[in-house]
Amino acid sequence: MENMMDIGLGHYLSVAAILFILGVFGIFLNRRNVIIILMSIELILLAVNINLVAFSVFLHDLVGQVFALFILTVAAAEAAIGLAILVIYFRNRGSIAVEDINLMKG
Amino acid sequence: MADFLIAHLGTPVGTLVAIVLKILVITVPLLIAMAMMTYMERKVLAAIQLRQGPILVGPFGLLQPFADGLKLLTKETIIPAGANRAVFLIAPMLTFILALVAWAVIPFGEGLVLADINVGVLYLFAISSLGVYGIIMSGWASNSKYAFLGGLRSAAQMVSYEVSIGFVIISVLLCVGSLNLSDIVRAQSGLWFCIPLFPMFVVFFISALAETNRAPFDLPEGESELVGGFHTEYSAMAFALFFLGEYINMILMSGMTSVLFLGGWQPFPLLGFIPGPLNLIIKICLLMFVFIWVRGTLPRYRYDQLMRLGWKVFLPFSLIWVILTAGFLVYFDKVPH
Amino acid sequence: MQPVLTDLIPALPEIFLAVAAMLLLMLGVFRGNGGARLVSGLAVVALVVTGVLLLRQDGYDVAFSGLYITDSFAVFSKLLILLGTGLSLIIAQNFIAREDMDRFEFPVLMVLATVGMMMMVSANDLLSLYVGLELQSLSLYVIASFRRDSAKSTEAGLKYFVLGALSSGMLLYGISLIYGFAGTTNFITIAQVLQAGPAPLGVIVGLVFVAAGLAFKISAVPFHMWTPDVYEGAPTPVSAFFAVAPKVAAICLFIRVLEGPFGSLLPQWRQVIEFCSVASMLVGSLAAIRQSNIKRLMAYSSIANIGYALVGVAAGTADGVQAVLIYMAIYLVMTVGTFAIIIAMRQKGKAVEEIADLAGLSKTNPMLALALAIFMFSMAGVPPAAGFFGKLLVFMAAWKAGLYPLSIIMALTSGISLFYYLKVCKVSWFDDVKEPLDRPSAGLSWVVTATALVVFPVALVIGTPVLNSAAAAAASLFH
Amino acid sequence: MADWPILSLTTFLPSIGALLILLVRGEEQAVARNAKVIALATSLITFLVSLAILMKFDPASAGFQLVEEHSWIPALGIQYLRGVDGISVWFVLASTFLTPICVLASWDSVEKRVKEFMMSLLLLETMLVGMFTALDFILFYIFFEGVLLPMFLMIGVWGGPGRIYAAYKFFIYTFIGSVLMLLAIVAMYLQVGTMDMRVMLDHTFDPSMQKILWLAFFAAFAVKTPMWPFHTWLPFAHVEAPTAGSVMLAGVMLKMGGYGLIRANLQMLPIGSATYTTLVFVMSVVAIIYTSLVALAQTDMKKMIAYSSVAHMGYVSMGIFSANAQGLDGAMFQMLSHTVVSAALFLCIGVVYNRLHTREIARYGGMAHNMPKYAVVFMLFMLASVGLPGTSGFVGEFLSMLGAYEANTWVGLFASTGLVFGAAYMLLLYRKLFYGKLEKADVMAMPDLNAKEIIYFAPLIAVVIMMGVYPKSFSAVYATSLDHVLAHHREALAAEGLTPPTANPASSFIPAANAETMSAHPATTETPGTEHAAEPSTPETPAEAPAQSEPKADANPDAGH
Amino acid sequence: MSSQVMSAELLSQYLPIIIFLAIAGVIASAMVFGSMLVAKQKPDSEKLSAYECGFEPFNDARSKFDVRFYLVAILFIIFDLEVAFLFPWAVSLGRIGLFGFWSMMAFLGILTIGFIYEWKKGALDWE
Repeated sequence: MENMMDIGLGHYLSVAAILFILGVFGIFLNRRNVIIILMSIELILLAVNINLVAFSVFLHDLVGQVFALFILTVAAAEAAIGLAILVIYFRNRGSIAVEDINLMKG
Repeated sequence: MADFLIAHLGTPVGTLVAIVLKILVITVPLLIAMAMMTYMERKVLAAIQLRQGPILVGPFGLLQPFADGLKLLTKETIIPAGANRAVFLIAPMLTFILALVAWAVIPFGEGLVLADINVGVLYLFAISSLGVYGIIMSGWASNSKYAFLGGLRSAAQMVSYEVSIGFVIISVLLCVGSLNLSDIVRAQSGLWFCIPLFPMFVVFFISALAETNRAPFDLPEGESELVGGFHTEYSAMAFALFFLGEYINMILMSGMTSVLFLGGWQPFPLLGFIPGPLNLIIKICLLMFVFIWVRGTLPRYRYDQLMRLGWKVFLPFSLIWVILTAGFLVYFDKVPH
Repeated sequence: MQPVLTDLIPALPEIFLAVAAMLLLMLGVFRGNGGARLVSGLAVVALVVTGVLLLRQDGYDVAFSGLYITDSFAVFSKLLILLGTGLSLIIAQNFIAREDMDRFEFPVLMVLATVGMMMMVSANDLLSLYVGLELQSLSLYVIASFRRDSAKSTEAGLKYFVLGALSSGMLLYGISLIYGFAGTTNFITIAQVLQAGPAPLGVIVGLVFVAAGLAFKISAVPFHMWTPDVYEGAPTPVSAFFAVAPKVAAICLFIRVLEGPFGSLLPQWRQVIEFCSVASMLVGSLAAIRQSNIKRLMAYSSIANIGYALVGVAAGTADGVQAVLIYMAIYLVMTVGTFAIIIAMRQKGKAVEEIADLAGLSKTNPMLALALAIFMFSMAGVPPAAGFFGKLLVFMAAWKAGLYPLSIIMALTSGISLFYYLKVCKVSWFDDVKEPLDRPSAGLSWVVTATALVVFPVALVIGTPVLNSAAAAAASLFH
Repeated sequence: MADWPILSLTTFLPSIGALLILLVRGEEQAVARNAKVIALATSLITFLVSLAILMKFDPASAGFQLVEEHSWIPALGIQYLRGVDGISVWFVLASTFLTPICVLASWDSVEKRVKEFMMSLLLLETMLVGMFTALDFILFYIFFEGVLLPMFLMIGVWGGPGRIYAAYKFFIYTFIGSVLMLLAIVAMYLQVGTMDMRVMLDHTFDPSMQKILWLAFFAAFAVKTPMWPFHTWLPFAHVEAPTAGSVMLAGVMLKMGGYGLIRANLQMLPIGSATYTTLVFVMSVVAIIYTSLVALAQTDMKKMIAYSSVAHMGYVSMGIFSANAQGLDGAMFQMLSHTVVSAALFLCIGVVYNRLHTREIARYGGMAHNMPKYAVVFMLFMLASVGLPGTSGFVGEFLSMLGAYEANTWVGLFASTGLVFGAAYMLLLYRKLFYGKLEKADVMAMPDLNAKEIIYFAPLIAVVIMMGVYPKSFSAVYATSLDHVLAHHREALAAEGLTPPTANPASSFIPAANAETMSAHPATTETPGTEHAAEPSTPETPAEAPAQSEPKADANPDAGH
Repeated sequence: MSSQVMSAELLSQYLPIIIFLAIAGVIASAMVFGSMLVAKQKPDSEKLSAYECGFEPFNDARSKFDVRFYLVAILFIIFDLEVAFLFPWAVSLGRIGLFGFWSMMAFLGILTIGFIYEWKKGALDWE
């Protein structure tokens, strides 16, 4: 079990950074579906939460965890609103493919 | 075995083996209990309906569940052509696994708990929330309308009652001041919470019925509307896993009710001689009986009635109770530590 | 109980407004949709009362255990925000009644967004910053797609949501890094940490992320992509609202964050801001030239305007902040006025939004055309309209801070921007009438007249008191 | 009357008139008539008020007079600061003088949207007067830019077929130029700490900075003047503008450039001026020769006069940057003369344009036969424009060439060729219009000048002749101020170790008619050191001149000495 | 240093759960795949088609479904999160005192407003 103790702050930050980058790429490279974008956003927030909790433990400071809780809440509200917008969008356009979001250009 | 354990006491290997043993001690009886539960259900229902129930296989038909199990084991596992194979198979396994691992935090007696984590309630809450995934996944992966709609209904129902369960748990927590299940049990050494929090106890139990898709809330499986609900397309062991999971969940909910409201391993009044774990088991059995009793006597709810009950009755009611409880505790300065 | 209550007094205006929003929601929902007009009216009243409460505040105060701060800066920017929301609500009245948006949620959401904005500018902690920002953003996402049956509106909402959520994510990632490497989220403590020694790299990286996230909110280039689409797609009163209140709030937040806790990192963030500023000015000015939709034009114009405001931010001095505040105040007034005119653009009861539809406005409605000309010249920064003074102040602040290239680019791009502002004037004054616009409603005319008069000539008279209070506001950041 | 803010009154009276017109309601015909009447009344009253400025003005003083000073935006050092000196006072009068004439000239020719037209005209007057009397640099800038707005509308709404292109070009050229000026103003403000032009005039800016500032100011004023190669907006603007627009444009707005060149470039930035004198000379000479040749090739009357304006303004810029008494004097006089003459010429074109609605020279001919009065009037102004002695044009051109010759012989020589070209195209134009056979039926049908036209030509004729015959009546007003400018200029150059480009001995060439004018310039023939002997004459200002400006203006040279 | 101690403590507490998960997974897969091995597998197209009362399936099963499910999901997210806030509050009510109590009451009050709104808007009605 000793080898598991080696997991340090750096590892958490790396995981978070990778998740964050995955999320950002998911938003920009994804050509298929808006849902994937929403998931990418959640991924980004997840990365942030990992960061915050890791720092919180590292710093022995609760603020990070409180922050994470707030982010969770807001993320939920955001997801709810995002999905609602997606639903009305789908009703109007009959598609949620990313390349169909093109009514306005310029 | 014992020698081995003593020899390796304290070493990682010893700890590991000890844990595995403990897990088996929980799992095996649980599986047997589940089997007996199906037997008991058939017997009780039969009694309610003035029938005999299973009598042929084994003494009093006691081996009937095992026969059923064996039958399911040898059946062909059909995975529908349009289904998403991986998800289709993972869904029942998930349901089953979650139902099992929830037991890790249930205290059977003072110190008799596999993982005495300090956020036990949260753990239970989380695991039972995850249960929805199994149902959604099966409904979606089956690629069948009945399964799909059944899955959706089931999921919606479960999450609806999840909320009031949450509030009920909060009101218990207010009286305890800890998330540890053992602490919760200990806090009831004087008075079981089902007395001061009686309404919450009722709400919790009814929500537990809904949460486990049991009658009178067994809408997702309403044969007349949805054939078999989310597991319409399942067969053989995959089906059996759902079945297992569901019944273990029922036992779990009974266990939770016992721990939260009925004092867990705390002895019955005047019956102090019964050892701790047995107390819990008796309480669970009693609650299980009520589960079956309800099934045998109450008609099924309509879906809109079910939702209304969840959102418009239980939710505001439990919310107000949380506020009242907290207000009471704060006003009379009875908040734990 | 007593100390707790007094602790909340600095946040009284916000609390009042939040409670008012909830009461309005209840009022609306119990009266049904017929109450939309009433709720709107009461919302304006609530905004006014909040403004009065704000005016009673003075000095520096902290609430919620240091999460929340009130100072002259906050008061000034909040007054601007309230003004923006109030005016947007007034000009929205007629539109929502006619365009099937007559739902009481609209004013309530606007008020809620305003509460969020007020929280943003009063944030003294990354946590309250985030919560305020999200309260604002979430309301705005909904408002953007408020016309559920319009494909354009919902698409605008979707775009705004996706990019807004992304920006929140970036902001948060930056916040997490700052928290980790500075060890705190409180602005005052961060400032102390940063002054005590060299800034850790993590904080600087975090700051870049935070700046990028906020740049989305103010739609500075290169994070501006959503702006034209959202302005075009969203219902016009919503675009008007977007163009004023959230912009002011976001830029004030920008200032609060950069000049406050990260004031000592000025050399680091200045480059970022300078880049954004130059890019915004160029992109905004150049892209606006080829627009034919007036809402898109206004979107690019707002991007360019943000570029100008960022010049003042980049100065990193009290002068710069003062200039930005004044700039935003003027921007707010003239933008509301312009949008009021855009809302008034109706032909035979149908809303139109092409610049060409303004043809011959000076013949059919000379007053509207005159106001439009005033706004356009003001935006272009042609004296004696107020827009000139805003630009002048920013310009002087930048020049004083030694940002010569930036100021010269600013001067040149305002020259370029003249092309498209003149285009609007040209169409409304020189072209022949094709299809006359309908008569605007009384509320719209009132707002147009009032804002036009403020832009020119009232601003010339009341300039000094506003300037002084902006100076006090700016000074409170640099105590 | 004594303590009335007479400058503000002159400035804002037209605005009040414009507001009154705005309030006029009713039938379209009635509105148009009332608007015209109000405009005429307002502009006449304004002119009368502005005459009071001239009466109260003390030509013996070099400082700013009739100063009005009010706090405005103290945070930025911006004040409401107004005042006139000898250089600006004539331009104020030129504005107020031409406006009523424009109103009259537009009486019948403007048919659509008369109300708005009159408002624009009056606002234009406000801006012009405001600009010439502003002593605060921001105020100056505001009015300088503000001129664009009514002019933009006048060209764009009431102009000819190419009006939109013309309006755009006009606006954008001048705006971009003035933005650069704003840069310079801000830079200067940050040096000095106030926008007060009087303080800036006395402040010596760092030489290297001066060179940059000078270019910035020059960009603004060169566009406005306009100097070659920044003149390209002018022909379009003139051709497309309605008559009144052209009159104001040529008559007053071009002088904004000249005024600015004297005030900001020469007076505030002497080192910059000295550095770039050659540049200006080259540009001026090219303007004089090239635009004259271009004018020669024009078939459109207005375009021809427009190009001639560019050439004439070339003399002005050349004169200013000769930086000697003759040159500056000539430039001033040339500007005033051009104000009247070009305005009159555009009015003349307006007369026939109203009748025939074309400006093609070829469409006319032989008008001397059926329009004798018109032919006489036209000839007078044509000759003044050519620079015939005895008319206003002669004095200015001659003096400025003299100044240039003194500064640089070649420049003077080249510039004088412009006179020949100028005479050529103007006479050609006159011949084509008035001589030859009167054969075109529509031309034949044109009536001669009517009473209204005679009314507005009359004062112009009077002024042109007055200026030609008795130039001192005009130059006496600005002489002291110009002296002061020159003295300051030389002193600044001397301080930097530069010598003024003046070669000196030319004073003997001054014709008798101007000897008196020149005698008011003792500084020209003296060395920089002795100039200051003449300085103490300035403090003897009349009591009513505001005291606060005078000591400031003079304290510095004395201290420097 | 102490963070390592903490994580060791954490591990010892949660290790049984992880092992439990593994064992449960083994049991579950053993049952499914064991059955697949033991039982005779003879699939045919009739067996493999989705059940639709004996008819051929009409169209894709995963078609549109009632938006109310979605509404329920959103309501759940919101209330469940609120419960997430209540958990720590309930546990630490003794330490945060009156201020904590009233803060949560304010929070619940706001939530109630939202709840009433939903109720009145009919978001809670299934029919």
